[in-house]
Amino acid sequence: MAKLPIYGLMAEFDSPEALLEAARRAFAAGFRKIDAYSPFPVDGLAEAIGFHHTRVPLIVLIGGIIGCLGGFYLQYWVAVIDYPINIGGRPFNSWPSFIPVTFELTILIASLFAFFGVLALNRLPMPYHPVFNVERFQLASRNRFFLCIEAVDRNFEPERTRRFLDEIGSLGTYEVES
Amino acid sequence: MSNGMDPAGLLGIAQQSAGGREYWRSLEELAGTEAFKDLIGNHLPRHAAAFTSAMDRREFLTLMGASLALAGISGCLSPAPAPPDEKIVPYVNQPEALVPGKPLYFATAIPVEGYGRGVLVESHMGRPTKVEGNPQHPASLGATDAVTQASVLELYDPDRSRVITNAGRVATWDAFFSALNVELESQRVTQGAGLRILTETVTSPTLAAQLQEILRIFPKAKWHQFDGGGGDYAHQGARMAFGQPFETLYRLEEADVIVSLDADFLLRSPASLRYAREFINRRRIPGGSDEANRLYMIESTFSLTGSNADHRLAIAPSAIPQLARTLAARVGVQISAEQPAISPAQEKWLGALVKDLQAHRGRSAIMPGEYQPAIVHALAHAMNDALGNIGKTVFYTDPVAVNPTNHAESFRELVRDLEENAAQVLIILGGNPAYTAPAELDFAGHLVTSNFNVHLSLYEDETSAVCHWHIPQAHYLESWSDVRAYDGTVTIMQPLIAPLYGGRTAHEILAAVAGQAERASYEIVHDYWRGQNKAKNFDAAWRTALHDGFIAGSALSPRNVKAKPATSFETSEPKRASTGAATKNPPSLEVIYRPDPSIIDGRFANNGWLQELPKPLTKLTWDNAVLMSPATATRLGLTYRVGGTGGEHGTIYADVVELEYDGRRTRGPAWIVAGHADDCVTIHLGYGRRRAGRVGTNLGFNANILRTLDTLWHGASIAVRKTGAQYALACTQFHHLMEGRDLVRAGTIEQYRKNPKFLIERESEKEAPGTLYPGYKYDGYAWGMSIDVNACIGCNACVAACHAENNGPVVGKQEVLRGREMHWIRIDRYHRGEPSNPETYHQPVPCMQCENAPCELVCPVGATTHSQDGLNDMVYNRCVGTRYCSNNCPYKVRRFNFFLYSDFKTESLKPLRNPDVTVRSRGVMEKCTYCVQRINQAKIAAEKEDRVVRDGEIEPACQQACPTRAIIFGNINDPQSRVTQLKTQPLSYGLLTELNTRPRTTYQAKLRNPNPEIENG
Amino acid sequence: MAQIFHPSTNTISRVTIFGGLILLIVVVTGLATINESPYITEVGVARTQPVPFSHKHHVGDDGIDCRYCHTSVEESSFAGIPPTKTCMNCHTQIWPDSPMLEPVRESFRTGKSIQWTRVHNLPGFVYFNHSIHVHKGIGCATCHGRVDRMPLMWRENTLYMDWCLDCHRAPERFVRPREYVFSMEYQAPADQLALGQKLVKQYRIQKLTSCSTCHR
Amino acid sequence: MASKPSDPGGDTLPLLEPGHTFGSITDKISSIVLTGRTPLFWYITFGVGFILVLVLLFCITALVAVGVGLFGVMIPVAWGFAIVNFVWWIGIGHAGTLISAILLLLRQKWRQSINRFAEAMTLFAVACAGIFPLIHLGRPWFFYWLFPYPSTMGVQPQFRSPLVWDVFAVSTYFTVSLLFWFLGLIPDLATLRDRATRRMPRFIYGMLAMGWRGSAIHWHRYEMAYLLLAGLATPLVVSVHTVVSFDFAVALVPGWHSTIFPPYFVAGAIYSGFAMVLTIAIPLRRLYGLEDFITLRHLKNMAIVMLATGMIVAYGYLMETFMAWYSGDLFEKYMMMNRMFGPYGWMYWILILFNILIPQALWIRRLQTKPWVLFLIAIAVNIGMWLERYVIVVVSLHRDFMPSAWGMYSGTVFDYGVLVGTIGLFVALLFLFIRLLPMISIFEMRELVHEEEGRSQ
Repeated sequence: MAKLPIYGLMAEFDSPEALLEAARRAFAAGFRKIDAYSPFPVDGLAEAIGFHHTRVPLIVLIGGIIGCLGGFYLQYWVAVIDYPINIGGRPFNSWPSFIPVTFELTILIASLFAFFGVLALNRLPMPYHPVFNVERFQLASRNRFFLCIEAVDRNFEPERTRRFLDEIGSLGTYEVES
Repeated sequence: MSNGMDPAGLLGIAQQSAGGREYWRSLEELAGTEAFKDLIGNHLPRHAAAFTSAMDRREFLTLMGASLALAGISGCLSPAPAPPDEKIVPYVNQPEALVPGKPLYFATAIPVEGYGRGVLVESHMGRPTKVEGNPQHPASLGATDAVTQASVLELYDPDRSRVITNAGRVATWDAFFSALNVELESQRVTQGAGLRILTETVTSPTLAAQLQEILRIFPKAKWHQFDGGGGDYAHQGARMAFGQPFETLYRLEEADVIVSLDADFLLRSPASLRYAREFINRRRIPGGSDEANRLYMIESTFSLTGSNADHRLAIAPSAIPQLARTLAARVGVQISAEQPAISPAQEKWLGALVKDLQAHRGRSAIMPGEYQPAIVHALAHAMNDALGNIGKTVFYTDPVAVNPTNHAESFRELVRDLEENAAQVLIILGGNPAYTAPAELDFAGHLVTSNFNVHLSLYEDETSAVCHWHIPQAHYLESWSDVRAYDGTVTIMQPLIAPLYGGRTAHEILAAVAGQAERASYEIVHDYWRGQNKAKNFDAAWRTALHDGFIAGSALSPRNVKAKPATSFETSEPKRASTGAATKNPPSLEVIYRPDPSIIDGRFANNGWLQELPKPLTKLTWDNAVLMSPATATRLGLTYRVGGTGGEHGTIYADVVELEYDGRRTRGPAWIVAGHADDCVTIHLGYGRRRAGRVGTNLGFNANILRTLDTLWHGASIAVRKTGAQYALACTQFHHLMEGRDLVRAGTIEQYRKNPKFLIERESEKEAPGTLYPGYKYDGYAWGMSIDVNACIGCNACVAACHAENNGPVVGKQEVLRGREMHWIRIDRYHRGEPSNPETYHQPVPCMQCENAPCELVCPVGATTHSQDGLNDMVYNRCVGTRYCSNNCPYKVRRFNFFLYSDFKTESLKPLRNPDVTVRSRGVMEKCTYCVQRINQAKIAAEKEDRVVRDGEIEPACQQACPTRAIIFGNINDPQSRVTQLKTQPLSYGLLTELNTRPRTTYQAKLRNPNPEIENG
Repeated sequence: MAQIFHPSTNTISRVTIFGGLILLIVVVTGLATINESPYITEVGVARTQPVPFSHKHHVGDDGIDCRYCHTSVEESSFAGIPPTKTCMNCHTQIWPDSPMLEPVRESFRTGKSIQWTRVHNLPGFVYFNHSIHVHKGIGCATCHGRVDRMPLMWRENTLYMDWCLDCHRAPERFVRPREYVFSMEYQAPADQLALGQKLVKQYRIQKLTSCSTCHR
Repeated sequence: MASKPSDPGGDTLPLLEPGHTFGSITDKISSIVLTGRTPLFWYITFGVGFILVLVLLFCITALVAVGVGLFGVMIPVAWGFAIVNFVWWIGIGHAGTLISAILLLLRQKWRQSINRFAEAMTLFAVACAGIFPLIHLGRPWFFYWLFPYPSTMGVQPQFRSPLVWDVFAVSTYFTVSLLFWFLGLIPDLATLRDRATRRMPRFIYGMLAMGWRGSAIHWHRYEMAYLLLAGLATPLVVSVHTVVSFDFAVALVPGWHSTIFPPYFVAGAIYSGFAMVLTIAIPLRRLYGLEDFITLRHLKNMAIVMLATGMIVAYGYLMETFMAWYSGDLFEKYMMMNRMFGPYGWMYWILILFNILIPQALWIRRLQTKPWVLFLIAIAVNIGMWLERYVIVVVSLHRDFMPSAWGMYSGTVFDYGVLVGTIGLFVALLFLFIRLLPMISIFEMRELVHEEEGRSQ
């Protein structure tokens, strides 16, 4: 996309309720390219800005299945296919003995998928981000709540948007330069 | 693997050994290392300072294990292929008979206390590595004892003396010879009045001839005999009874009732291996014999034989002659002296015994103990005569020992001559009198009076230290010589290897005395027999003799004898030392001295294998102790404490007592032995050595300090004081109760006759343990073993043999104290009944080779797995050392290398290693493999002939050594094999089968044959 | 607050993450390759010897049978390294004074062995038996390669355990008729498997993969 | 302490002392890390820990150089301190995961101020535990043979062995705990990044925070992932000590071969874990003045959990004894008698005292809120649980089936050296963590504040 002069406009709030309310209204006003920032997870905030379903569970499920099947096959291959050898008179495929490792690998792979999955979906790591340009934003990790309408939004129009943000109770509205 | 050696090859060896050098080089080439060559060259012996800290000793003891570079030093050290530039060193001229990589077997004999035992020695590329029994030899019958097994370690012992010394300085043979000649010149004048020769018991015909020759040259010279073990009461007894010093032989296979008057014939006899076999052959039930024999033992200390007796009477040593007299009277020997009354208990016992004897006239045997006074021997002869046993179970031949004399008197005379300065030239051939002789004589002190004395011995020992000259003796595996067995059978001893340390034989010394310095023993022996030989073709005869390991028909023929009336001798009391009045406080007891079961009179003190061998009954290692009965211990207020480390399988803290006899004192730990006679203590000789070598020096305490010539074996009134100190003894099995577990199943023959299955009708067998898993099919071979507890006498031969065959390391006392000894097969000893007179069981426990092996299941790296033959393989090089397998082994037969126990440094020990067995490194588990190396060799041999392995073709080391054939190995898939037959017998049972381990090693239950009259009522 | 990081860090951080993964894979496979390479296995590396003895010449050109020198190969675990005497049998006549052979003559004079560099060397805990392999129809060349084409001896195979197992698991792929065991020219027929299975039956060859077959 | 609870021990005890705002909490907690000066007691404790770490390193070097024989292990007792310590440490680790994962699933708010350092504790405990299986090997340098990898030997691990299960369980446990812990840290790292004034901390925390900016959508995915990880960690934590118990239950040694082991081991693990959390939390809240966040309510709840798990453990002991008698099995019976009255009997009775009797004091509500009482009980339980493992491992082995092979075991200086060494390592790591990272989860505390406000309005 064409390089825009600014990344967007950011409004500051002092309570999760205020932010939630503002987010709802911004969404209702037809803004779509918006994001809300809070020092702790606020229920319904994501939904308020139109984010409903996440693919994290699916990723974890896939990881689990890979771990489970792979884990068992590894042991089966070792004990039955690669070098079948009589261990204490037990059958080559003593599947009950293979359960613990299968289980552990299921957990392991699933967890790895969960962790790296969420990072990937969140596009992290991303040490640099335009929002950090806003001086007050460092309070986003303390006790302040921010709503950012990005310049790429169809309805974004600097002056009007700024006025809109002030209307919905922004304690201060800042330009986020990109 | 019988004597697989053809005369041609043998001749080859003979020639080489005569010349020596080539043979030797082949060895050197094989080891191919600088260090090894050094060792061979004349270098000053490295006199190691006596190790102070225990850790050092352990460090050094790792030396006493053994391995050759070829046997894989890289062993478990590196998983990668061996270093890039390893050298491979071929012969220059390859000996005819030798196929690289294949062992050869040569027949010779090991002289133990003068008497010979036929052996076959396994030789790898010129290195003797293992000694086996010679099946054709009457004194061996294919079996060996622990000492024989360990003798090969003695051969390579780096502590053996390596150079001739004169007053401690290195000298040469020529220097010695000239010095000797100077003395002999002066002796010639006096016809050798000042010449004395001191030997141990001599049976060698060649040596005898040489001695006669010398006595001819020097008519006034004297030949003395003193044997650390001997005492020679047997011959005196015979003299008493028959007027001649006959040798007494027994044919135990013919005896239904055996009465042993303190005769430990299963362990301490030149014929022990044969006697053990004959004794047990009559007890194999169900076996050939219908009637089992019955053994009555009358003794003071608890001997191995006693532990195998059906009835034991433990009485003080002083009481034995009296009891013998009483017994003699009861069996119809003319006894004039009136019989003192005896206790009702003994009365009952004796009554039953006499009845039994009378019932078996001509089928019984009275055996007097080697250490009993002559009178007891004489009485025994009289009894055998009275019972008509002579010629049936008891035989007499001319003495095997040359010129049997009373060693005590002979030695006393020598010391007197030294005192009176009558003995100027003294030649000591073997033995170690400065240590073994009673301290009262101060032999060492008197030696200085003689102006020339020389000591020939394997080690620079206590005697060498006080002699002017010391000459390294050639080990029997390095020597040409000859020796007679208990029955007179002659073996011509041939060397397996040229003397490692340039040792000389007694023959060579005597030749020198006779003025022929450069005669090699090969010539001497060869010429002697050429002289003896009447037959035309001597060379053929000679070769056959060497090949067979004995001269056929050289056994002495029985003489028919008649005992003199007992009245002529029965009153003659054995001389007893006039000792300080028997005091009550401190309590004074009778004392019994006996050679140590493992190291005898100390001659094997530097032998790590024997030191670490648990003594048959006490299971002590590395120490001797003051043995006494529980009652006596209580009376003296002596106790013990089970150590917190090692505990029952390692450390026992015993009270130290001070012993005083005739003002001479020493201290030693007290050890309580169930079944020991009350009010007397037993002390084993051979310990407290001061110059034994790095292994044997300063172990235990020296009993010879207390001994006197009159009380060589028994003494009255020794004072025993509790000191309050405690001493840590290394004991491998202190817990001797079975805690109600049927590990050893025992009953009587009576019970068996009533119901042969009486021992296996137990809960554990009733419902066969089920399993979810389908069984594993073993088509082809399925190796198994059956051990007959009934036949095991607990002699330790199997333990030593296993150690020798499988390159077992020696870990040292400190590690045994921690419970870390490394024997792959152990002999568990259990007691039952009241402590004063318990029943004893010996149970050899190797790996059970379980089909459902618990150890395999838990190994994370698959280092122990099952083979197609159902063996429980242990792969050292895969082992990471979790030790989980050992925890999960119900039989606790696995052994772990907690430290680097095997020696990878000492060059002289490397040739000893069995090249077919990996030398285990630090951090790996190991265990009995059923001697898988032998199994594989047999299988390969069979495959190459496109046949199957024959039954009995494979003998594990333990089976091969066993004197009583208690261990049988074979293929349990073959219904005809002996092991299968045994396993189907009603007495066959498995250990802990309720755990569903399905052990391949099973046992035959123990059957006693008690006299009902004594047993019940 | 001002930005702590320059925009490029975003790319850098991601690159490092994936780069790390890739590096790991590279290192592991690299080590594996080195372990299989002649650097470790010495496969195909001709070893210098005190005497530059050429199997190519003696076997290939002169056509001397393996067993002339390696005498015990049929009866013992150890094939046998010829004693100096064996060399001298011929070399007293042929090249009796070639300088190249001086070490041999010296050894024969002094009785000091020639110290050959070992080429086929197993770890000490591996017990290999030549005689049984030869008896069961495994050709010399199967393991030692075309010795008749080696001027100086080198190792043809890794002697790694998995290499041994290859044959022990499926001997039919390698056995040959006994009469060809010592032949260098023998070519496996097109129907080796068929032949192999036949021979396996005929020679009663077992598939021995028990540990104690080689480790004791 | 600020609060005056009317009814001691009642649920009216607050999870968070009143008067805290988002800001105050954030500053209070992050200041511990960001403040320039380090308190003296930190240096002292860390110093001691560090010295003990040196002891540990010395012992390990000696063991590898000379041999595992430096330990007291022998035949029949081939496992000693090393395995005892291993089980003990793993057990301690469990409380962390339990608090952070299970209590999360159970929506227990009181977890929030203790889960962070409880998780850290897990990591460090597992790290300590991980040392032992390695150094007790006869040939530690071949440890990698326990992992499947393409080897020229063509040989792989033997997956029927509980030790292989251990390898997988413990390594999985460590990895998952690490991910879980780090995921929880990310938002707080962002906070530190924003609070930090000096350049270096800002850079480092910034890197670790990976540019976290608290976006609503991120939070949404984040919570989902966090929840799922908790869901995975919960069965994992149960499985880990189950597998550890298999090391014994699968073997046939009397005293090991018992079906009750898995549940009883897990309970024991949680028991000792909570004891350890208390042992750490009680001094810390005092030293760092965190009484407002780690309140008596937390201590009380943990005390109650300890009481509960303690009773399960007691039941375990009871059942073992009962089964030994009820089975009628000769070996089992003897094992029990020997455990109680044998040479090691005194240990058994001390452990009964420390694990069962002393903790009964927790029935008294007043004591549930007495920090120093809890502290002492926690210490007792820590020791008791160590002894329990000693009794299980050593006392079962020293007299099993063959009386001829019975023996005695005792630890050597190296056994003790490694034990204290790992304790030192644990302390050192913990204090490094306290100094460098927020020991209480800041963003979760903010949530708490928010909810408290919600309740108060």
